[in-house]
Amino acid sequence: MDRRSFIRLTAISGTGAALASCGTPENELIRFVPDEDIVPGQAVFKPSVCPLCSAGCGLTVRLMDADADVMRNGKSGVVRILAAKKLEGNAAYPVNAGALCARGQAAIQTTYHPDRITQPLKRSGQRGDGRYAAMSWDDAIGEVVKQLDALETAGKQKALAFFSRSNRGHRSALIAHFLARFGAPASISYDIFGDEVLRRANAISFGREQQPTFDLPNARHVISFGADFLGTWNSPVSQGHGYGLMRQGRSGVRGTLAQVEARMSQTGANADEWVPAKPGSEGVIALGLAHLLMMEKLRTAAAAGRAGAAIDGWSAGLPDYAPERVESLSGVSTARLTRLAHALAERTPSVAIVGGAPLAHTNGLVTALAVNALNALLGSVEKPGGLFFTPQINLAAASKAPAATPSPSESLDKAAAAAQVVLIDGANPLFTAAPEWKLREALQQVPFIASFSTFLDETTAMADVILPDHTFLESFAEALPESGSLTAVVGAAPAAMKPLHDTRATPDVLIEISQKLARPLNLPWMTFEEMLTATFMALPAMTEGSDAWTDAQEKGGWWGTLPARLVTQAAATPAATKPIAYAEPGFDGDATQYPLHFLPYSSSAFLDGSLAHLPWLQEMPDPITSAMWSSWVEINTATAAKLGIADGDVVEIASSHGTLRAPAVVSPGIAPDVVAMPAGQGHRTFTRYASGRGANPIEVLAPARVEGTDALAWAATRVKVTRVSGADGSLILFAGGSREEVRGRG
Amino acid sequence: MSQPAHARINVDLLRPLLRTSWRFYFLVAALGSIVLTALVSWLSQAFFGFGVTGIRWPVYWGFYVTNFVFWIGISHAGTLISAILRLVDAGWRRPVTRCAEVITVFALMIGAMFPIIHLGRPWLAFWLFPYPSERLIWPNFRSPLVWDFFAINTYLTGSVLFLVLPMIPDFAVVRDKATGVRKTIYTYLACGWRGTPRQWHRLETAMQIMAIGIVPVAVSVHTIVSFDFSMAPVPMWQSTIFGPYFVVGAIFSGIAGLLIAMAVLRKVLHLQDYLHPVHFQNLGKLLLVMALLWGYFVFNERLVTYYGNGPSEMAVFWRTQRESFAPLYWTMVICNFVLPLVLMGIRYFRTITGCVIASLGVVVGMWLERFLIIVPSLGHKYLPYSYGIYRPQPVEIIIAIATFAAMMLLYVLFAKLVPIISIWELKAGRASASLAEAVGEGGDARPVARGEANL
Amino acid sequence: MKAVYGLYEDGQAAQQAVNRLRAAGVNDRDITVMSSQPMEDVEFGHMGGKTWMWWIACGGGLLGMATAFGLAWLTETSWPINVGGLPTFAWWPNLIIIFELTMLGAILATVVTLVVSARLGRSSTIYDPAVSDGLILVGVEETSDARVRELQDALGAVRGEIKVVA
Amino acid sequence: MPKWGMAVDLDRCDGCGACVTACHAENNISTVGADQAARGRAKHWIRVERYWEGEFPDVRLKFRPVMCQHCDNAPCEPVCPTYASHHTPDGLNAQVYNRCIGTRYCANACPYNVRFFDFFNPSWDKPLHLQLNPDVSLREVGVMEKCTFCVQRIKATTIQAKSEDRPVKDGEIQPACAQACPSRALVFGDLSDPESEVSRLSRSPRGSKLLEDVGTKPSVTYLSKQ
Repeated sequence: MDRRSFIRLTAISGTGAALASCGTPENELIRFVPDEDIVPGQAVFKPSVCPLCSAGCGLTVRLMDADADVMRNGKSGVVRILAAKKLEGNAAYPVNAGALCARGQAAIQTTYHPDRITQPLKRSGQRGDGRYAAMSWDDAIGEVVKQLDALETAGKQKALAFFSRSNRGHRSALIAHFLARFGAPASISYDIFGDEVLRRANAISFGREQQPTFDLPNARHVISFGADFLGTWNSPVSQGHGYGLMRQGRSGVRGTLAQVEARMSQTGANADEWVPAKPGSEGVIALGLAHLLMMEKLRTAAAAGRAGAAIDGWSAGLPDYAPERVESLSGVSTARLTRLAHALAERTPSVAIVGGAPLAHTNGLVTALAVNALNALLGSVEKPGGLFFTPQINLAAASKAPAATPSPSESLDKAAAAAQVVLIDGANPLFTAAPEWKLREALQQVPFIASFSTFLDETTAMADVILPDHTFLESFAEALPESGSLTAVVGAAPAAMKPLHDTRATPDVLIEISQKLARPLNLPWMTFEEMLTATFMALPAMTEGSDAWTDAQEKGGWWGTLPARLVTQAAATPAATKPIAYAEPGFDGDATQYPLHFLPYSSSAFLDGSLAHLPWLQEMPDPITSAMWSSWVEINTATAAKLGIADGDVVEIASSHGTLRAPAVVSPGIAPDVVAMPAGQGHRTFTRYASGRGANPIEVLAPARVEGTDALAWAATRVKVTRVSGADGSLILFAGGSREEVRGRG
Repeated sequence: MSQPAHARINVDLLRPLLRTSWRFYFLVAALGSIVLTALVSWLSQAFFGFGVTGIRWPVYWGFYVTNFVFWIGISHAGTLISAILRLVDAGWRRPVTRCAEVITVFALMIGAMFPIIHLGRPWLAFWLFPYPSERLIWPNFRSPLVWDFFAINTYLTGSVLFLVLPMIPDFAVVRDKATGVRKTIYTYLACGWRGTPRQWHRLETAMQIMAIGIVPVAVSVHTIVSFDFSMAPVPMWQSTIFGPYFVVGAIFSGIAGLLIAMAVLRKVLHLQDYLHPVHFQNLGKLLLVMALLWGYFVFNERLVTYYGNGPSEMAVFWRTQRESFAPLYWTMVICNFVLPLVLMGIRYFRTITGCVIASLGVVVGMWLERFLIIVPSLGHKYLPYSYGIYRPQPVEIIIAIATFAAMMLLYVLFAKLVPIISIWELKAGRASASLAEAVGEGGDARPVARGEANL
Repeated sequence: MKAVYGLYEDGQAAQQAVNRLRAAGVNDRDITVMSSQPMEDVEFGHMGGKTWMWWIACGGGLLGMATAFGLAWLTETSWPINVGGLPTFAWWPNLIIIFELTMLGAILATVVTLVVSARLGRSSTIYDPAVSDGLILVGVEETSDARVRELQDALGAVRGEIKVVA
Repeated sequence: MPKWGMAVDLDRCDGCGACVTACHAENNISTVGADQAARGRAKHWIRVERYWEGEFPDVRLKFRPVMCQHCDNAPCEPVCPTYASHHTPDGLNAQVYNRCIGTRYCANACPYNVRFFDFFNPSWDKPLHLQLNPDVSLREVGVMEKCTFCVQRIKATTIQAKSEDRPVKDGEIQPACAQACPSRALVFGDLSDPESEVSRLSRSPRGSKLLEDVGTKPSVTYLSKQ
């Protein structure tokens, strides 16, 4: 008995409580024979691909031995397994070049999360109250097959709605094959902060429906319209890597960055010049710059080619975007516009980036087209230091399977309303859908919902049957990075470790379902690995003497120049039928009753809320406010003073569609007429770390759409802010002070 | 200043020892329960983890270290006053010295507990002790905490002996007066004291040496306690003035503590015949002097910081002067400077109650002063990102209150076991006083005590 | 062996008794005087004789200093650990430890000398509780029976009682 | 004997916080939960400080990653009574967890506030404990912990190099934060080798030390933006 337990006993004996020892004492623990040969203390490195965002960075997983609690034939015991310990960037992978963002580091916590769904579940309570009972895999798959057969017999294949995470990569190709052969519409991949608007604009301007990639290391000057490309937008690690080289990569040359946005994002914080602009006016600024470039004969209108033609009045030098008009519309002074224009012209190669909030206004498409035209005018398209499109592999061509293109699906709300059966794979639309879409009510009516999610989030809580998926470390991890690398990349890697629980990989489950249907869909592959192997067989080997697939298992994917037949050709979408002119952004809610613009933004820890369940990310201090475990509203210093709001006070945000309460952070880095709030918190049910914490800004958004697309215009809502009470302790800041110099001297 | 007759001294001073009323048991029970709650709360802190306190990043020291410095401060007046008064052979010291030395010993014991209480892993506190261990590692003698360890232990040994030695003749008196079990105990305690000139001479010489030795040790202890702060590069900590500043603060709070203790004893034990207003006035004047000295040091430190105008120093400066800690700061200035100056400066107010009010103010003020040295500086160091606000938790508040209860408890028990005024010194004083006055006092026939309310 | 002693009201009476004993041929070492407080103002108060306590205290101090220096030097050089760039045997900080133990040595030496030289803890043949009431006792501890009578006369103070102890 | 040091290029750092989470993953730093974080007990061995400059509209935000500076003249080392915090021959400020008795004096003496205290026994909800790195010792309640420049990686690579009888190559040892940093702002290496990348950066005209006037002689050099 050492000194410490002596003190422990005196404390307890004082109160007379017997000290109950918790857990089974060490000597009675059963130690099972490990089923893999592990050298204790020896680290093993295996490749993998990060699943958390669309960037698809390559990982190197460090594995070592660990004792896992296991139930074997009725007795609980411990078995030594090879467990993943740390995720590191894959040094050879072109997208992230060995680096990894904060979210990527925390991806390992999805595998070891205490609230993971460990076996198939069947709903045992009312839909939505989250009470489930265990069931076997055969029953679960049988249930889904039964429901799909019922649809088949009733001839209502169109009534199957499939909510998936992303529409790229082998997984979504398999889903597309499944739905096409079943006769159902294509899967709906609704991602609030996804960039459909930019893809549509790139299709119109450059014929490539794809996110752009920026050659930042060679750029001399970058102007970014609202794109938080160092934080959460597009491919942050690759862009961060490029940014580092842009600044200090070349001796004697230091790239510069100008950021045009209403609220200072993490990228804006690094800008040499931060240009606050009225929300939705980024497009007119881009056109103003183009006007100046053409007027001062720094660039010729014709240089813009097809992208320029998409803008009304382009060939005439954009006469009606004179700096004075641009100043009145955007609030940016003419002197500053001329300075920005000259910077773009003189510090070549220069490039313009657009993304995030500017594309989330009703005029988002015009803004994107304007910036594309500006890029074309600057001659930065497909030029060093400019804008590129990563060559995409054509999976159908590679795997020689017949192309399967299911009929296009409607938007989220219409599809949910019409659905008889809903399958959910890794998406949480209930959390990110606009309230007016009434998605929860629609799903309440759907006869049968099945989910493949590994966590019980808002949408999966509505499911009747849950068939839990492996996490990315326990199954084939794959990704087709749409951007972030100048050469083509196909990320794929086998399972890094054995599954911890009784879960199965969703692609294999889908294949098994397709085989068990009354009318089997006989997909071209028997297992998901077969599908991957088929693709890699078509690719040239990266090292002599071995084929692409064995290389991929060791290096984590394939990268290099694609053979011509495998490259997805630029879609021959016709140039816009009618050139588009700049339109004022429309805002929901009248200006008098709701004076402030509301700007929800993708938070650097949780993106759209899909990562709120990871404790490391909840406790990571936010780069701008240093807040942990909380959500907050950023208000301009002057506006806060006018409304009598002090730092930390609880405020109420009211729009014409909903209200929410959150603590206020008074910040100098936001326009006076804008109120910003990070998305990600405010989950109703999402494991112990995220449930019932903070507020979700999406609950007050208007269901406005971006003209020309059906993407949600999430920045087009006006709100009213009123102070509710003093600080209630829900805002947890890691930092004490936010300024370096001592204020004033008596 | 008339001294009661010889025999009456024995009766008056031994009365608390020989007769105990129910009030004593009630008081001991009350104070004991407070101390017990503090013990249980400390054990719960050791058991559940240090998080039950209010300590946080970056303010890693709070109430516990404030109490530590405060109680080590209170302990200084006792020895310093009795030692100096003994050296200069001030006649009026006789009834005061033991009260003072007792405060020193008990305050030291309470203060010395706090380095253990504020440890994250108290069950390893013995690593501070330089003992040869098979791990071949010794404490780091270059650390101010190890200096604290040596200094406080030396000072504790010194002041305990300084207290105990003059008690031996008093034990002899009690041995002669007491009966039964008490007699056997005190016979053992008096360890054969007979009062031969040889013994008296040795005792007096020993007390002289101890008096000379204890003064530098007392000064060194609080300088070392101030080194705990001035050795660390923290804004408004790293200043050379901290040594004397803390020693002055210590004596200041010590005198205040002594005045309060003497006033309470005089009231409860009916020692009006021994603790005359002149004692309070002399100590009151000393309190006034120390208040001025303390004010001087505070002004000195503040001016140098203000004039130097370093950014991080000024951040702490304004926090205490104007912003979050300003109310505490100005209460401290009023309690430590304005109140003593007014009450002690004006003769009309310098009565016993005046002294007690001023002393209570000074005790509160000095506790606040230690708090305002530690917490604002730690919360606002060089990097503003890492500023922090400290909020004490119940555990710390209970233990802080319990320290005062513990002091009173120990004092009450001591007054029950040992005559609170040194009998033989009083008699020695009376003998020399009567020689000075031509006519012998004789037993002035003042009634022994007004009413039987004794403890 | 017999002990003879007398009790006296005040210093003068006791002093006269002592002088009478001296006159009777008893040398100072055998005369025992007890009082309830140190009698600085009378001659017998100084019969205690010289003491070496001051020098022993200094000796104790030196011993403390040596131990401190040894402790600091041996421990720091036995396992030299670089701490904040300070030298292994850093003089300035160690001076504090050396000072503390010097004072401790001096204090302990004083107390030890006191206990030893004042023969504390040893029982004594004659003691009278009346001493604590302020009376002063003058007597001789061991006398042969023959001399008891003679000493009693010498002690024969006006009011003091004379006692004989076996 | 190597002297480990780091260079932080503030022009490259974009404040993304990848280093913060990478450090948690590598060094078994437990999360303390919302209410303990509210009481200021969150542990981040490396933090990205941010400071506002100016007022709207011409406002700037400055990021600065701060980790233990492993100072040569470290104020936290002489004040530790049990030698738990001391300087190793290869220039690291070592924190011996089992020697620490929790006086917390070192954290008070540190001008950079990079030392964190375990207020409660670090715990991981099962099976999160499977992620714990066996190379890094766990800490008990009442112990001070801080950035160690990933000493387990330094030791592993040094032993590996010795077994292959070759010197450690520059850049071969990467602490978790430097490895994860997207913009390569954090560079780690041997300051005593003049050719190493970190030495080159430390000699850059843009280089300066954090809180140099306190006199701690830190081993980390910050390269300013311009």
